[in-house]
Amino acid sequence: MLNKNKWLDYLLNIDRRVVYVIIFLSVVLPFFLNPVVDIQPTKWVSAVYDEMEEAARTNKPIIIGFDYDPSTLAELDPMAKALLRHAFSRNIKVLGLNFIANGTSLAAMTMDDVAKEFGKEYGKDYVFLPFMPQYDLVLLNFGDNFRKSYTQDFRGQSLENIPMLSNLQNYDDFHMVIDISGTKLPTIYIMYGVTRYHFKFVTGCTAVSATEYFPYLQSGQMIGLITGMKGAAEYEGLVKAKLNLPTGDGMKGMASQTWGHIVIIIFIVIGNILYYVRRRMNMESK
Amino acid sequence: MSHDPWVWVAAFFTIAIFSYLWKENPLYRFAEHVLVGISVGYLVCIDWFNVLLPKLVEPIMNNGEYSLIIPGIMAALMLFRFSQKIGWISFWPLAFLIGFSGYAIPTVIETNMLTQIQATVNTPLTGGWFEIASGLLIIVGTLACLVYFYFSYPHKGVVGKTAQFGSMLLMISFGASFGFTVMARISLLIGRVLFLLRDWLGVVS
Amino acid sequence: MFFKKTVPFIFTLSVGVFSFFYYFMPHAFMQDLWDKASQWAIIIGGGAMFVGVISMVRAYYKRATNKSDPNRYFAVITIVCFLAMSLTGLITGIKPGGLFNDIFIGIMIPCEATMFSLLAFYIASAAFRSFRLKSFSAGLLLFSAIILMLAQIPTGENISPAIPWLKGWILDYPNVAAQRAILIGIAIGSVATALKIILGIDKSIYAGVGGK
Amino acid sequence: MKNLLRLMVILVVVSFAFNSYSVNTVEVTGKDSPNDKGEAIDIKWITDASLKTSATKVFVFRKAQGEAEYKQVKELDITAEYFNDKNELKNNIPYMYYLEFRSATGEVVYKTNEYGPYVSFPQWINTDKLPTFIFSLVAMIIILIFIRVAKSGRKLYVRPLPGVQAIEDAVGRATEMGKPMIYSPGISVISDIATLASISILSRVAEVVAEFGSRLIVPNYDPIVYSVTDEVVKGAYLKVGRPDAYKADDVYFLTQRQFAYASGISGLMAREKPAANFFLGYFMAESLILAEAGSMTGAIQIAGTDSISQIPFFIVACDYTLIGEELYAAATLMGEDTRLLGGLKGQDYVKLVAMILLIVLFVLKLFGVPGVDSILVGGN
Repeated sequence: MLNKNKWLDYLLNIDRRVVYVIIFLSVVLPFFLNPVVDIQPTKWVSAVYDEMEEAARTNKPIIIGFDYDPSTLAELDPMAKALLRHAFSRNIKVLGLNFIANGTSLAAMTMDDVAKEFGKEYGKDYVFLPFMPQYDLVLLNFGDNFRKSYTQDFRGQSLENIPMLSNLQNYDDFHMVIDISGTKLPTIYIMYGVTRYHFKFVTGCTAVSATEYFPYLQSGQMIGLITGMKGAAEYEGLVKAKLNLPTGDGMKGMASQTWGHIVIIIFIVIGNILYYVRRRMNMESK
Repeated sequence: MSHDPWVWVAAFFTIAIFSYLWKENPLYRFAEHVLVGISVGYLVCIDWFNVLLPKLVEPIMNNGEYSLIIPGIMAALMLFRFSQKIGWISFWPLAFLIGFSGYAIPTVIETNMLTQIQATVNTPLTGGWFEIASGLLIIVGTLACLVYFYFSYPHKGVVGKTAQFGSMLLMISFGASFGFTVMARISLLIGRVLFLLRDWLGVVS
Repeated sequence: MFFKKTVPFIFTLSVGVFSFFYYFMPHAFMQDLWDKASQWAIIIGGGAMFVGVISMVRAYYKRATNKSDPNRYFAVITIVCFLAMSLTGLITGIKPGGLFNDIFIGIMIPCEATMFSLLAFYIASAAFRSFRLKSFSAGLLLFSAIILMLAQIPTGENISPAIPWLKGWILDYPNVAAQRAILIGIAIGSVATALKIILGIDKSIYAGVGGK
Repeated sequence: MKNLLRLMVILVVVSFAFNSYSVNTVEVTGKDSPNDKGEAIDIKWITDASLKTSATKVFVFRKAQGEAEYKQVKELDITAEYFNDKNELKNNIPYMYYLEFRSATGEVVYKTNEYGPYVSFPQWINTDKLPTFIFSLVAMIIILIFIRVAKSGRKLYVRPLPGVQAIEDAVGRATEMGKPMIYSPGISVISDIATLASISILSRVAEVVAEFGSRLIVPNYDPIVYSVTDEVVKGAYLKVGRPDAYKADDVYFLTQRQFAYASGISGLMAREKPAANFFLGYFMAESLILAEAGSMTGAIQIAGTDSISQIPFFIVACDYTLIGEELYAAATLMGEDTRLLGGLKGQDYVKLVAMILLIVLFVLKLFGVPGVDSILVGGN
């Protein structure tokens, strides 16, 4: 009896580094196994895909807000790339915005990388506007004319010399607005943009903040939601199935994601069982 | 293995930060302090090239928009915050900026309150009994959760039961958020592992 | 007293009242005033970013010059890195492809991204050692958490198609009700906060002046 | 609006009757964009089905009445049937419009007649925002009334919370056991309501601690918050008449780096083996590290935060968690901060108005009253 007790104590107080090694391996090993993961898209991700196709049909550009910094890069960059690949493959023009100073270069890089894959030209097929503080005011002014807040693009060119922008003024000229962020910015887009100018709005968020956005989906203030790396994988899956484009980092991570979740669930279950067995033993011995 | 020296630098810093899991050590401290310095330096440059140069300096120098000197001076006044004697001067520009929260009042009321109440009222109650019950759950559930956060009436009787129901819905929602958070944290680790294995070591494609 | 309290109060009050009414009054007169004010606000906001920078550099400078601090050399590293990064950017520019961008990719991304990836380890350790079914609430929470975690991976679908369905239902119905109530609560809270700031009832926003 | 539609239908029918040789007639209607600053005209048309196949683009041309030449103001996709013209348009000047439908090769497939004149003018009041205006006023008035009432010192009812009992029990148990307590006021700044609430609760906890001579450790994240918590704890000892028992080293500034703060407290817990931990205030990702380290020491843990995404971790790793506004309510019950009390009560009554509004509208909708589904945010 006592022995068993000791053993339980040992397990319950196991060195945290053992746990660390297990979770690390569960994420690393699947990369070498190359399993095929099949993912069903959720309805809110499919809604984004359909809306993008609609943009291609109406031949209108879209706005993507790249509002993430390196801390959420792993979750949001695959999503940004999947969306850009879809847009560029369907010849949709993209205007990039940024309100998170620490992520400015990331957004510029991501846009350039994907544009290169599809032979798209800066200034004609996509433009990136620079970082701006006071995002609420910038988003409000955008409804009238974005030139009120912006005088040049990220590369320092005057807006007048950029061919893509010549016919564009405000939200009306874009088919939809997508904001990719782990911060509160999607809510700001809804408050200062959607409430006043009623454009179609989609959020790509980190999984941490996902639950907060469902009321906006139900009320129609938001028409689609892509959540974290899994959401990116769903989108990549859709684009592959329908347009036969290669999948990206979102899909690549899904096998590791699977094992990570399973390990955590097992940890919670075993941890609780051990805890209760231990407690019962304590009560009995008393 | 990568031949790009910057990838090696990135790998070094990745491992340096991971070493913290073993225990706090000088390597981790080094990486942490480098990060603070570089990210603040980064901020300075982005702010200068994206905001101050095109919105303040160039319009004044090239287009002669001299009225912009006023906000320029106000921006400079912000920096008096660190002065013991005349720190109060920094209140002026700050007071100007926070005044804009006046716009937030109707915005918040319309976006997060009226639109949400309207959407709750408009919840479609059509289809089979299950769809109708689910729709009713949104309406009754929203009310129940609001009752839970209502502090001017004791939680007794019907009100107490309603609040209890609300708290159950809150727990279910928090559980979903919990599950999502687990997913998010693992994704972040996957991102770094993918960098180490693919971009640095090149052992996976 | 007049310059310290009354002037800022008048600033906040007038901008606050004006921007409140701007929401309901679209006339060009209001719009032009708003355009001017918001242009100024963006510039002042750009200047405000330097406040954070200076406060950080001051704190690290203090540590670096404090001879009794055993970690003072780390603070020196921070200041050197700050200067190096600022100078690189100001001299070479911030366009992709330059040295500035290389440092961003080579140092800033891996440090920050790895820092947050540590949370995966912490959550695993906490899952094993401290997430307990201590109460009915915690049980309900963990149940819905496990459903969600399973539904997010193909395993859930393989166990039963009911798992992804249940996840969708939880998110679209109970979750909407709960989050909506929270949203409404936060909305009312922020109205109260904004109101108190504009009317000068709450002055804590000015705390910390003088570098203390 | 209805009349306008009727007129349009009649116009279309009439034009069909007279121009039977041209199936492609496209009628253009225009009017001043409503509820705006002016300088905008709404142009609407219905594209004939046959044009949708033959043309790919619509070009909008405009001239001010009296001007000789039309100018192109917009190029649109063929699917568009609405254009909000804000293109360097001036108020109070009559404008004429016509449209051109062009094929992919740029050939003009169809050209409409000239329409107009349309005049744009500004509106002082946005009538669509009336419900928002009324509700904003109601909310602000209720909040202001309660701030006043609370300041006057009148007692206001706040329902008893189990969380308050939990905090008091935890303090009591720690005192009995003669072990220390650790109190973290969160990682936010002093202007945050969560921090204020935490400090208010701290004032009560510190009083009990001072009275019974137990030990309370308060590691701080923010230097300004530190100076306040220090005052509060010192004040509590003074209040019970034992200023000499106050140990200045137990309330201290730890660090302002998130993870370093968490590991600092984790180390402290491992060393001191506290009987109770309090995490009350605003927390971010470090909540997990704190709650885990604390639960490993076997201490009673009470958490409370308004940071929604961290609440789940506290619930599963702590013995009691104050969720969101419960933190503020507990603070008003335990401390004497009238600012918090006024705010809480004011918000409570606005919430009550919201609940009543929700119920009334829902009942009206059940009875089939028309217009209920767009009464609050109907017009755009």
